[in-house]
Amino acid sequence: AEIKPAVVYDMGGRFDRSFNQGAYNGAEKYKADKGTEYRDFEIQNDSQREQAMRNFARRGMSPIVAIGFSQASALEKVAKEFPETKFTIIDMVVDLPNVQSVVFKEHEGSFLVGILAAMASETGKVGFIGGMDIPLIRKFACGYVQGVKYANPNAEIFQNMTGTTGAAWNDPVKGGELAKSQFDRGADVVYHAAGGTGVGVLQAAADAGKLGIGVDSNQNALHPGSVLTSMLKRVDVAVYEAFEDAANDTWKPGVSVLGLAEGGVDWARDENNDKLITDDMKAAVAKATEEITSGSLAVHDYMSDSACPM
Amino acid sequence: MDNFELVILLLDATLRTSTPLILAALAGMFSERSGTINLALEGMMLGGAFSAATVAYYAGNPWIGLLAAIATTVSLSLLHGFACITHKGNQVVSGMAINILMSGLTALVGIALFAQGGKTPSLDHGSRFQPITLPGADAVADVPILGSLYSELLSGHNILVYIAFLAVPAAWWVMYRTRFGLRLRAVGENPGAVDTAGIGVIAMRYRAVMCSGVLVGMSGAYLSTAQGASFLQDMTAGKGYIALAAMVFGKWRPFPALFACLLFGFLDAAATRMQGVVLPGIGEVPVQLVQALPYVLTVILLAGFIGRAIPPKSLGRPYVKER
Amino acid sequence: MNDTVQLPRWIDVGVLPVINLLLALAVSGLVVLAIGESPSEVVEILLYGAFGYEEAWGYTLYYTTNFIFTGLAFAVAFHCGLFNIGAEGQAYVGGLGVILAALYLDFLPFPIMMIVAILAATAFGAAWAYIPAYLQARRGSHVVITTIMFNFIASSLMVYLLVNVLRPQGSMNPESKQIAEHLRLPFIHDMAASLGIEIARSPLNLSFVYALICSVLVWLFIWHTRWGYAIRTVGANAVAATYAGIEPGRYIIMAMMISGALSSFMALNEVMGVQHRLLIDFTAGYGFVGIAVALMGRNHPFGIFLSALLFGMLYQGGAELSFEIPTISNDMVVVIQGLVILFTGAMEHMFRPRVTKIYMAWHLRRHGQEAA
Amino acid sequence: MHGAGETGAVQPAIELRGIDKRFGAVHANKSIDLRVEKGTIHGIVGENGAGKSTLMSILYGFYQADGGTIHVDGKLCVIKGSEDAIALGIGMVHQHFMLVETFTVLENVILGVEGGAVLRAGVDRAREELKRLEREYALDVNPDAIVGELSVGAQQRVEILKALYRGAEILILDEPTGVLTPQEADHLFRILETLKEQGKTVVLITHKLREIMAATDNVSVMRQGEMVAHRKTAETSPEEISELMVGRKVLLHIEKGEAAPAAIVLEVDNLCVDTLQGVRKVKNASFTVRAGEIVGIAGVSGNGQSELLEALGGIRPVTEGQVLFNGQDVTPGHGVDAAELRHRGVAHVPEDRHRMAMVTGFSAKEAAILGYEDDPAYQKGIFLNWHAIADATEHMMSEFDVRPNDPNLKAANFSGGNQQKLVLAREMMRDPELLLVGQPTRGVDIGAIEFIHKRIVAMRDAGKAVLLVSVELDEIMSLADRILVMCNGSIIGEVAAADANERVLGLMMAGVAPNEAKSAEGHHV
Ligand SMILES: Nc1ncnc2c1ncn2[C@@H]1O[C@H](COP(=O)(O)OP(=O)(O)OP(=O)(O)O)[C@@H](O)[C@H]1O
Ligand SMILES: Nc1ncnc2c1ncn2[C@@H]1O[C@H](COP(=O)(O)OP(=O)(O)OP(=O)(O)O)[C@@H](O)[C@H]1O
Ligand SMILES: [Mg+2]
Ligand SMILES: [Mg+2]
Repeated sequence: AEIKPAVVYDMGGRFDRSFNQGAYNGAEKYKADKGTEYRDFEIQNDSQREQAMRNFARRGMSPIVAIGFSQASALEKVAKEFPETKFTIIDMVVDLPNVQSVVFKEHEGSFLVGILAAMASETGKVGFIGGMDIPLIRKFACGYVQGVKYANPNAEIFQNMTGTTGAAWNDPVKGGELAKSQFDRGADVVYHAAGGTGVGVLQAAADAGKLGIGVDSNQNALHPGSVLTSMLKRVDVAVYEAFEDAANDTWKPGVSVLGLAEGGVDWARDENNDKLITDDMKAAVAKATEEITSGSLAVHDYMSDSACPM
Repeated sequence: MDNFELVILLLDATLRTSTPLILAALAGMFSERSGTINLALEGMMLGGAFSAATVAYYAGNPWIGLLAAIATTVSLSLLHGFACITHKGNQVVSGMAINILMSGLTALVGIALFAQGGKTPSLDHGSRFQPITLPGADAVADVPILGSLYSELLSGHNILVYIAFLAVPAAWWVMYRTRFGLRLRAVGENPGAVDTAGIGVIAMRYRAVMCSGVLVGMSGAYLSTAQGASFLQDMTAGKGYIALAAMVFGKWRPFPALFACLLFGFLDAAATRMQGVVLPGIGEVPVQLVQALPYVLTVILLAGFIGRAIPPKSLGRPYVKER
Repeated sequence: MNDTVQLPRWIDVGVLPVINLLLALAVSGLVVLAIGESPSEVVEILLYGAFGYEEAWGYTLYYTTNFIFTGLAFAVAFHCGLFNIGAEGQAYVGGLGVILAALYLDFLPFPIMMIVAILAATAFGAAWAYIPAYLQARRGSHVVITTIMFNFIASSLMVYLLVNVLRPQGSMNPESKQIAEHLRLPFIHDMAASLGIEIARSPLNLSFVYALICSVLVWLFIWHTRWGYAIRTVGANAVAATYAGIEPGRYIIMAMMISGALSSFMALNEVMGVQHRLLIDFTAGYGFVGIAVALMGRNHPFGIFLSALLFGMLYQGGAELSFEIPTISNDMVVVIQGLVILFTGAMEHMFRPRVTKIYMAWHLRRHGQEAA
Repeated sequence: MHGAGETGAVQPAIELRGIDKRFGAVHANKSIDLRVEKGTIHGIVGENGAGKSTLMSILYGFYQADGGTIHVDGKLCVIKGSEDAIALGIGMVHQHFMLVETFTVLENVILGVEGGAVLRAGVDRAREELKRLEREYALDVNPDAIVGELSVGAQQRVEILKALYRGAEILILDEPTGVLTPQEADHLFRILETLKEQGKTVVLITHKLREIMAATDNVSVMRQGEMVAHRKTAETSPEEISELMVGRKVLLHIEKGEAAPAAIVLEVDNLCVDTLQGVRKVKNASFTVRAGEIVGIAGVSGNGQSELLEALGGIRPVTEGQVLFNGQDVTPGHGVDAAELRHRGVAHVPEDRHRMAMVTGFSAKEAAILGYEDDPAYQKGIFLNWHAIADATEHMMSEFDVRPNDPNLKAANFSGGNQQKLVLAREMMRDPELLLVGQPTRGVDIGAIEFIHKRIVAMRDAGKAVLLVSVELDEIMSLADRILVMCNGSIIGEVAAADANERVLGLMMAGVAPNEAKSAEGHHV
């Protein structure tokens, strides 16, 4: 059927080279594949979330994909007002009959890049830089730590969070500053889960001749040779599928959890990081992937008990 | 990693974070010492950062970006001057207007040029100011204490950091040892005295705000082409106001203002590293407390609890000869 | 030159602000042209977005509500000769009062809650304004600098509280719990529905009415009570105030606290009326818009109402604009706001000499004719 | 001498022709002509607001004239700014000093003539030059002292040094002695004599006829923006000058009966008043004012009268001493302020109506309740009763003949005299027991002066106590029943009105003790 899809990005905007950009890529790909036009909107302040969604809904757009957990309460309100409109929310669960919730097992993907980080590190010291200090990001951190320890139990891990508010997603200068401090303390691989802030982290890694690890989108190309890999969170796929399902009338409300097994998370290999990934690393990651998908290795999810065993 | 090394690293970061504050605080000083309140530092810094990033991106050269930043901020200070010096408008209102205007305009133009949500494209290596290794830094790196002081702390910053620190004695010299400085200080204290001494008050004040523009332009360029690698919407995040606070804290004098900037920069560097960190014995220190400290200190100073800050006498008053 | 000549009121409060406003809009038009869009199209979309459909009206008036509060807040302090740039912080902390009342006294019935919330907002907002006011009145610290500092301090404080205290367990957003259903300010569309009138949903709520009431109260207070008289005296001539036995410090504190309270009423709209919880940065710059609103409205409640409406329109229309023209974001509105402050505030005297000259010429001609 | 013209005659140092200047509605200089001969001291006198400072500021390039020409040493000059004037050898010591208080003397002196982009060389040269000037003219000041910390007299010497350092041949002094102690004034006149001997030209603006008579060669008189007369000092008399100045016979006589002093209303005991900076302005003043009498306080302005009046009005804190009103302690501070004093029946007309008694942006009716805004008659519940206020204002305005009689007109739009009448009406029509009044007729026309004087006497006759502060001796002498003279913060004596004359008071104002002053007068020829 004909659909009029729409995307509402979170703060940071569609070109954050990370989370929101993943959603943008998915929507663009769909447009390229199917020729379907879509509308999108970048949030500047909180009161706009509701307004944007309502505005789209009023114009008969559907499905409306809301990117990010911050959209939940606004989406809940608008979804109730427009029961005929299909809503999809990424990274958060909203329990309504016309809402589809997509969440990811970020800890699994982070585990894999953790292995790579540990193996690529020469100093045995690696870093993690989170965006906003929230359980979701601690979930990334916890999976990463588990992966690092899995590959090198003696590794030392530095962790920093950028801040406590939404601004922490969009502060590359501070991200760079934190990365520098971790490099200064001896780290030589740093993984970020910080949205737009991560651009500064990867930049600092490139400037210092160290390695960064990207997140959400494939960020390998940002600084070829300096980005070890990227933890892919297939927001693009989620958006694409939401559009496609709606067009095919197979769109269903409810929760879908996308992990390694479902192809929802992954790590990025391409010509930009070809030389950085050794065969040993490939093998180790392949093994871990196998174990996780088969269920023989369980990566702890921070959000299940607000604690990290490491 | 011993504690000494940690302190060095923190101080190293302090130099980086206080650089834009120093340049902007000196900028504020030139303007305010001549009697014009410069609340517009924040907006000018933003304008400078945007122009620097944009022009450096197209030109592939940070120096051209820097010139563009200065051109922008000087024009903004001329606008400020036009409103408050020529038309005797309210200086606070003009400053606020410029801040708000630039917050919108940089984003708007950024979106129009690059369609990246108000960001400018990331600058590559050659379009940014790169760290400079001071002579012999590598050689002495292993000498205990002094070696790491030199190679870690002093060496390895970009040119704007060194310019900022050299700007302080230079500003002092200009202020207190030159004709220009004497007249500038006089016009902020008693413009009538300057006028009757046969010096144009208006021209003098314009020159002062232009100096202010040059300095704050460098500060903006530092943010987007030296410390960072692109412009982001509202990337100054209150640094203009912090610089103003530092200037007040430094009682409108270059060296005390430098120390205030270093203090505020240090607090910033410390706060950045403290997010989510549990200190042994103390627990998690709220970073917000550390972040608020510069403002709290400035208020305490203004309240006269730690020495009195006496502003230039005619600060905020347009020069009116004929009622 | 000849600015001692008295212009008639209608020129002073009517013609001059309108000229300045038009100039601000003209420059905004140039900005639109410069980024390659058509100003007339922009105006069309702005107007359509602000008034073109029912819901738009609701949004426009919802923004207007905030601007009335912050505009009044700036004006009251201004009448006392003070630049209160701290509306953001005062509203932010006022929001804390509102949410604390709503969360911890949720057993109260709605009508009582409304009064309690108003009192809580007043208390918190006024308290936050009190410190800069006290420092200005008693220690001579410049209120402009201290209120700016207090905005930042408020922001840090509120982030701390929202992240560490008010955020419910397990929630990711630094925001408080939702306030109970029965304590929310009713939406205008719901109120209309209960009267059998169908209007589109929008965030417009009862606080709009309260904003109008506050406008009237401020008008009465400033021009029809002895305290307002005292405040105006202090603002116009502190020496004369002392001579008259009006102690300036006392009224500086009074004006600032009233100003703080008025700013904090914005939280009634945002927290109790629309978001139903305390959000980070919920003040979203509305406090600064208040400066523009008050300057354009010549610090008179009626003028403030008109300019708040204008800015409400710009905000709502601006949101529409960013939907319709991707190259123009909401920032266009911020640009217009900055230009309005610049032209009606900082350069307000620019056209006075010229207008005076024209007026004098016209005046002379008319009177000359009469004499003839 | 380089001033010789083609005719061989000595050209005047300054010649002004047809100078005209308006400030908005005020016509400050009306086609003024003035000739100042070289090597003389030329006095300019005139009442407050006559336009003296404006004229000299035009000569100095501080203001631009709307019309007229300036000739210096016989040559037509266009003076666009102070730098032009300085280049022509004109120096000016302004009425309000133009000094940077945070700077040292040296820095103030070199400002504008630094002698190079970098200060050092210029400073050293200036120090030498300053030493020379100091020796030559006995202008002793420490070049490294901070100007703000100097006494007024020393600050004035800095101003003179500034002018001389710039090579001034013509020195303008605008009311130099208004703020000086008698000793400092003497010192100044010695300096002026020296300057004259060196061939320099001095223009001296002053209100004080004694100074004119003692120091000048020629004198010009200004009145209400016009130049009304030029005289050789030797050929005129104080009486003539004062008559020219005010345009009428000076001793305007008030029909006034005998005073009937009754109970003591105001008792001031050992009062001391300090400024915020800690300078003692009033020193141990003690006196009484009874019901039914007018007590005048005479003195050169700046000798503490203003501070005394302000303290009694509750505006200034008192450092020491006591004020009793009808036997009750009303010393300012301790819960007594201006408002409280008004409640008790003390009315206060301050000296400076623009700065203190009026809010110029207010309408007349708003101005008419200043200080009385909490009067129950003006209230309606918690609101102000603007109808009642407008009625009351109209009544005040018609009683005191304030024109135009429109309570809604902005206070700023009334002429100075009418503003003053409105203030007087506000204070006097409250029927106070004590009226404190400073400079009641400053800037007021003759008709109004007479009216105001009558009202003040009427108050006395109605049994009220009046304390009058004025720098106009005529006014004091014609109104007061007893005259207290203040000098340098102290009340140095009291004279009954009957015994008072300008000379005795003048001597006392200069600090001569009353008995000496009287005997000195006895010896006067
Ligand atoms: N800068 C100004 N703007 C407007 N009006 C002015 C200005 N300076 C003086 N005036 C007005 O011009 C008139 C003449 O003032 P001026 O200062 O020349 O008088 P003056 O003779 O020096 O008086 P005084 O003895 O009080 O010093 C007054 O009415 C005064 O109010
Ligand atoms: N700012 C103003 N705007 C309009 N009219 C004014 C203004 N100032 C003065 N006027 C009017 O101009 C006229 C002359 O004022 P001015 O103060 O020069 O009077 P004046 O001749 O000095 O009278 P007085 O002797 O009473 O002081 C008055 O009628 C006054 O109402
Ligand atoms: Mg004068
Ligand atoms: Mg007059």
